Amino acid sequence: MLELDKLVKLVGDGIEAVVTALGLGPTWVTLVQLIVAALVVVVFAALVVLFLVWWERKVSARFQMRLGPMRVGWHGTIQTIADALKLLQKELITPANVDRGIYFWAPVVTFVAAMAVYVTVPFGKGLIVRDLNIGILYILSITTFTVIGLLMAGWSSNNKYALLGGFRSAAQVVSYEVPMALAIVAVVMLTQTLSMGEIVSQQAKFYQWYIWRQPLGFLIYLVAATAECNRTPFDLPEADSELVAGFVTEYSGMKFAMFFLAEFLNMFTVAAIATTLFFGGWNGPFLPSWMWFLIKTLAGVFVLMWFRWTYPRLRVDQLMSFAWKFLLPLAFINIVLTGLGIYIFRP
Amino acid sequence: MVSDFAAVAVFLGLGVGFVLITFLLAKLVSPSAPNAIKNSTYECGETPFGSAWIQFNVRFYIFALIFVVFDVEAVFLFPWAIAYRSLGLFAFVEMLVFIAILIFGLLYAWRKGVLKWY
Amino acid sequence: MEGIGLTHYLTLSAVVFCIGVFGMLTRRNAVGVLMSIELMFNAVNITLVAFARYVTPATITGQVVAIFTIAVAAAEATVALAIVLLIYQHHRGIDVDRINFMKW
Amino acid sequence: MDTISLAFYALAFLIIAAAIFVVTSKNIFHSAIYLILALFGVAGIYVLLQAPFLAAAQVLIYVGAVSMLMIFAIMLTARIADQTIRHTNEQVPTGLLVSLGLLAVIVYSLWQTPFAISSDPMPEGAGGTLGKLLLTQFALPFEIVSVLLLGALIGAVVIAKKDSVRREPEAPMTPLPKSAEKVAG
Repeated sequence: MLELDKLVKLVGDGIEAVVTALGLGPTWVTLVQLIVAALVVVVFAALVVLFLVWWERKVSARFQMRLGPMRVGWHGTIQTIADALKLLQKELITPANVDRGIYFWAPVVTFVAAMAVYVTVPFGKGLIVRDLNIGILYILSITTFTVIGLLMAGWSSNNKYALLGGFRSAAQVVSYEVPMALAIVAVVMLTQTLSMGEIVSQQAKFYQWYIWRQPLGFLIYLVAATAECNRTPFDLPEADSELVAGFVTEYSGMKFAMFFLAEFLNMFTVAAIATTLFFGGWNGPFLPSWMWFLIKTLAGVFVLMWFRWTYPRLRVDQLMSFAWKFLLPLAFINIVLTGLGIYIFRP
Repeated sequence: MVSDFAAVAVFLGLGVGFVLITFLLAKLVSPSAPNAIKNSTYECGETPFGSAWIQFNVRFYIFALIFVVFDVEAVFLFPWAIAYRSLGLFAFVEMLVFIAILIFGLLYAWRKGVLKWY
Repeated sequence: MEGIGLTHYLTLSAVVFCIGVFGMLTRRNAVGVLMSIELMFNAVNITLVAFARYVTPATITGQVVAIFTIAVAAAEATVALAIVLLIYQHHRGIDVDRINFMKW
Repeated sequence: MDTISLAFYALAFLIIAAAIFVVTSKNIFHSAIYLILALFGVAGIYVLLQAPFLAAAQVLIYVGAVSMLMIFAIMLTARIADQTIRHTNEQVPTGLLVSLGLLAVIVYSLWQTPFAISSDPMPEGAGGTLGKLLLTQFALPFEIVSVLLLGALIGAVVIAKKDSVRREPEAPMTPLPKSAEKVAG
């Protein structure tokens, strides 16, 4: 009853009727439908980020036996909206020595890379914009633009902290990208497809969740994903005490907000991918599918927050050795084990 | 199939549009009073000297070099992973050889000490 | 002439290739030269994939060769950029016009 | 004009414009960014040619790895502040002549050649067919790629390793600007 796929279909048909009535062809129908879908996703992304920022503050406060934001709205619920409005009014300072063009486009690239992922994230039954046949690989490849965005920001700022932060960040993200991709390879060996929609439909029953067959893969993914979103204990790129604010040092107001938005969106993305690959996506009993997706994904985000308030920050050398000397060999072992397992238990 | 990717184009276009509109909005409502001190590069309150565009530590670079090799390998693993079940033992052995050769490279880099940060 | 055909893709490839050739001949910075070479690699890859699509669509061998090209290009870039770094550290510059110490 | 043609011309324009900027931009970092744009456009062309897997591989390897490596290399080597030095050598007229001549020859022969266009359907799915081909018909090249990558890895390690490089005395720091001295004094 609360399934949204009927509503989506209704809206889609409505758009089709309106556009056709205007005397335009099927290409235009698809285009308008896609634009509406993209708008919905942008709004959803903004809402998710607003919620996550508030939640992060609340969770961190609870971990430290504080209350967190309490003043604006019930238990500070609209605190983030107030913060967003404040950020909107802040002066957009463009320092004199920056490389203007690249300085301007860096937040755009970072945000668009974070948002474009949602083309193929299955939010629920029938709630996927397009089930691309290279699904998970598309997500991996489009997120590489995040690295480019932060390198652009670090370089163009003409600031030593920003530059060092940007390059540390890039080195870290790419180091953990390899174990992450290899963990996903192990899952793909089981699924035999890259399409996110199909991967979800293969895990209809609880015991079919790929976490049961890929526990090691999931752990590798979890650690690598935490590092990918630059979260503590892997938050070296913006280690406040060493690097001021890393690659965002010279950004202010809305431009800063875009990096912030992208970061929280990435957090949601990695949790959503974990949900889809390992925890059966939107499959679940009783509740509507999109609700299951949100519950599982937010639980994943909560784990990321939990990490942040539990572990101290790693040193940069530990960070690199951990990726290359521990996670990468482990990911290879996982692939070999998966291969053996499939070969032995083949039906 | 190709038409699926129209969605990607729409998302990219709309994403850029969203950011630009937000910036424009911010530009309209926010004050703008630049001055030389405000626009100077932030360096913890000190007067910045020199350019930040100086040479950088080689360590980042070596990790990037190794990364390229393993990134290519990961991309090669994806088609193998999709086709793996339908190909059987031969594919498995073939991939073991592929991975083993690259693990040898990793061990080499390890022994040579380039995976060390210091 | 209906729609876009093989020749269109090949023409695009030719244009990109020639831009790459121009850059390779005229760039002074070694990294710039490498970028031009990457452009040429990509032009060739467009050709391969276009042939795979239009001439041998049943056996997509062109795509296989293209993925090998990508791997080779990545390996080439890795070694070339390492060499660039080494030259820079020894000679404080990567101006290809001045890198002539292998001449004798 | 149908959508595919429109997409092709848009992508072709993007690629060619970006490629021209790559080879002509004065700032080498800008060249790198334009190169990324051009490579992304090429990925779009792969999608039009029904090779989505290759498009993803292109973005992952070229944009995510090779371009990033180039940016790192620029970082390590270029003194970008020296934008005043010429970025091209004296071969510009010759280079222009050579590349335009080459272009004319290639394009002329392209439009003269009758290609054996086949209308067989492309195999469905992304990567699966490619995987089978890689592991059966192209098994040997596939293994050789791993050897090649090993070679590249060892080569890069040997060349770029720290103690293989003779440490030269650091260039002297840029002198403090006048204003800074005043503040310091």
